[in-house]
Amino acid sequence: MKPSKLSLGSAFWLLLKRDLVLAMRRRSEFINPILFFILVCALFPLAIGSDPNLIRKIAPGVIWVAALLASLLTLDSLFRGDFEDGTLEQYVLSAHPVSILVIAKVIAHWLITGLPLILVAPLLGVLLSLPAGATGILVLTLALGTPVLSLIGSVGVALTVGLRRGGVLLSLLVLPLYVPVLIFATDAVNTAVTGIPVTAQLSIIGAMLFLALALAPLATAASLRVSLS
Amino acid sequence: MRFYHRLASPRHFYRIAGQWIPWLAGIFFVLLVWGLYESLFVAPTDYQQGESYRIIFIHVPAAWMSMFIYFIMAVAGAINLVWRMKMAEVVLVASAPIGAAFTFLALVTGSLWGKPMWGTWWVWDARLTSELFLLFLYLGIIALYGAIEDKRTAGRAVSILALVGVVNLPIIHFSVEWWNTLHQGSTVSLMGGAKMDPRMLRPLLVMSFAFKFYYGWVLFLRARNEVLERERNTSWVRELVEGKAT
Amino acid sequence: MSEFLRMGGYAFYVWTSYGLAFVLMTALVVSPLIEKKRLIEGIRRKLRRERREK
Amino acid sequence: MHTAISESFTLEARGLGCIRDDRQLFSALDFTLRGGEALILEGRNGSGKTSLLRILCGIRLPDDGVLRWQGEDAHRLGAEFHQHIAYLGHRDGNKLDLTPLENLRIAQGLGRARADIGIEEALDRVGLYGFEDVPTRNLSAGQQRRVAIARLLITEAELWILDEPFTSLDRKGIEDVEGMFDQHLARGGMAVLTTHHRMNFEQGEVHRIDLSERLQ
Repeated sequence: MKPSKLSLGSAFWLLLKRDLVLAMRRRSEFINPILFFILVCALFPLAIGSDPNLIRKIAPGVIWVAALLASLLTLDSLFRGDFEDGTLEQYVLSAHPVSILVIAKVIAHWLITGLPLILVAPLLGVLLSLPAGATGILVLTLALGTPVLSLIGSVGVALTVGLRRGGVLLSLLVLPLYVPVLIFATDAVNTAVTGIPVTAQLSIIGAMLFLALALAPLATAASLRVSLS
Repeated sequence: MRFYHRLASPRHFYRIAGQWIPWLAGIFFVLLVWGLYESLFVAPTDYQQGESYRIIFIHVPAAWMSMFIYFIMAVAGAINLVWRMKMAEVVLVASAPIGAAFTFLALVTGSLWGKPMWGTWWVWDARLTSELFLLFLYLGIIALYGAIEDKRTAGRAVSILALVGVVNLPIIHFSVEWWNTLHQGSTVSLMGGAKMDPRMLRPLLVMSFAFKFYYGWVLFLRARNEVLERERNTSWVRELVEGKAT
Repeated sequence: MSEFLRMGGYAFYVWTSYGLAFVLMTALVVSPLIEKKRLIEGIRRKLRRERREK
Repeated sequence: MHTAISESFTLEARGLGCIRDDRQLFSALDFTLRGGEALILEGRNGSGKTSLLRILCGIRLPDDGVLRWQGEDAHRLGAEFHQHIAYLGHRDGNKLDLTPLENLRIAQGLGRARADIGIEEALDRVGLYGFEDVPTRNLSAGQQRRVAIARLLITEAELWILDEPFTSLDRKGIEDVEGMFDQHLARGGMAVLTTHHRMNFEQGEVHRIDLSERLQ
């Protein structure tokens, strides 16, 4: 009997749309990380003093670390809700390969949490006196980098979703894996401040994105099965 | 396939490990004495760093071991996930603390060795920084294993984390190397460019072999405990415990 | 002998490194030995409890 | 009235064993389930019923023994095997912010949609007529459970694996579910379930396994 209607594409799209609809119905869930992102960036001038030259020097690093922490903060929402109401079991037991469905979940998570960071970044560029050219590159590094953060983070979340107090453990697992993205992204923005072309750094981040896109979902799918068992 | 399967049985692993332990310990001590003798007495004084360079006979083998053990753990993780062999999981879990200890040792001795040259305890040197993040990867594995109650699930979770870690390790190392050349130009790398004087190279190799046998010895000690812990309810453990005089 | 111990003025650094190595590696060996005693004791106690229950 | 399941399917358990918190829940468990048969797992709390169910649907790895679907190791098959299963656990598996209609549309997309039963009809059959677009959060526990049960009707799953399907259902709800069982078995479907409710099946062969007897 030919499976009546088994299309991976529609399942992928359904899951993606479901998470976007859910995010719309719980506004606060994706506004808080943005406020957190801005708040953390605003703290540094208070801590280091208002000298624009000094601030300009540390701006790329500060913005990127804040983006890292904001992304970490939102990772929990990737599977926690689904675990608690039992929907996680349903799509791990679906007729479709879990790693593909995980990609849908991660894209939805990125659209909800990563994209707003990118849209807000120019504001922070102004706040931390970044020159215009560098802000453009900053946005580009965030555009390429935040999906990698979501992809790598999804592996950590999948490993700790079953634990009651997995939060701190999640950051211990995931932050070391964020180091390569942080290094090349901040370096790209710093170099852009001096006007030197940064295609090398951006292409490396791009390479990381494709590597993460290829490998992370497999690890996440395996981790979900382990956490659920 | 027969032997491979027999090794997978906890009881058999426990007996074989027991037989190997005295040999591994014996060879370790021989190599250690020889290595220490060579490092402290035979190796000449370094024209630049004087005697303080002798720290490399601990620092470098420890750094090599930290990478070597993580690699072993990743391989054990892969075996555990693909063939679901319980003993691979035991090897991984037993190795984690040893690897973390070697990484910590490499970090501290690296900083002790660098202090006379750089004047500060910590410098963001490429190798030390990679070693630092390797320590975080180890601690991540130990923390994750501790956080999950059910041992079998915990074992499979850390197997995945070890594999994810081993893929990221070279990337982190490459990124840190690149990052290092950006910010400090080229500080004199710890090892110095000149070709190693053979009288310096030999103790390094002897010590690194000694550390490998040490790893084998302690791994089997810890693995046997892990097997006892997991097979607590089986009949062969009961007989073993009743049989033991102490 | 004292010249050897001075390590050309770097005594503190060299001996701390070797000392730390010694301490760490002994601890790593001793802890599983103690652990094993505790484990076997625990199993033996469990066996005694079960025998009493039968 | 319903299209029968044409292919014959077999689920074989050989020497299944499960250890949790280093207590042997059960071991050397064997059974074979074919189309039109149901297996009811009994046993007091903590005897491993839920763990066994999670092994049978492929979420949890058995500590020893093997589970075979159509002769192949079920855990190796993955999604191949899961497309033939409908799993109902303790948790309903509904998103409370979505309506029953939206929840079921997703469930249908995740499985193999059944041509002969639409979502509205499934909701009607479980007595949720008129509640299609009320946010699931506002439904009673029993109604939420019925949304989960409606999921069984809209996907082409030959094997139903149900963990206490009758919890928080009223008498009418229980009768509806029993009716659904009979149709499912009559169509050649299979079911494994745990329940403390005295089931009366008209159709199909019923096997029972009591896990507490097997407890070491």
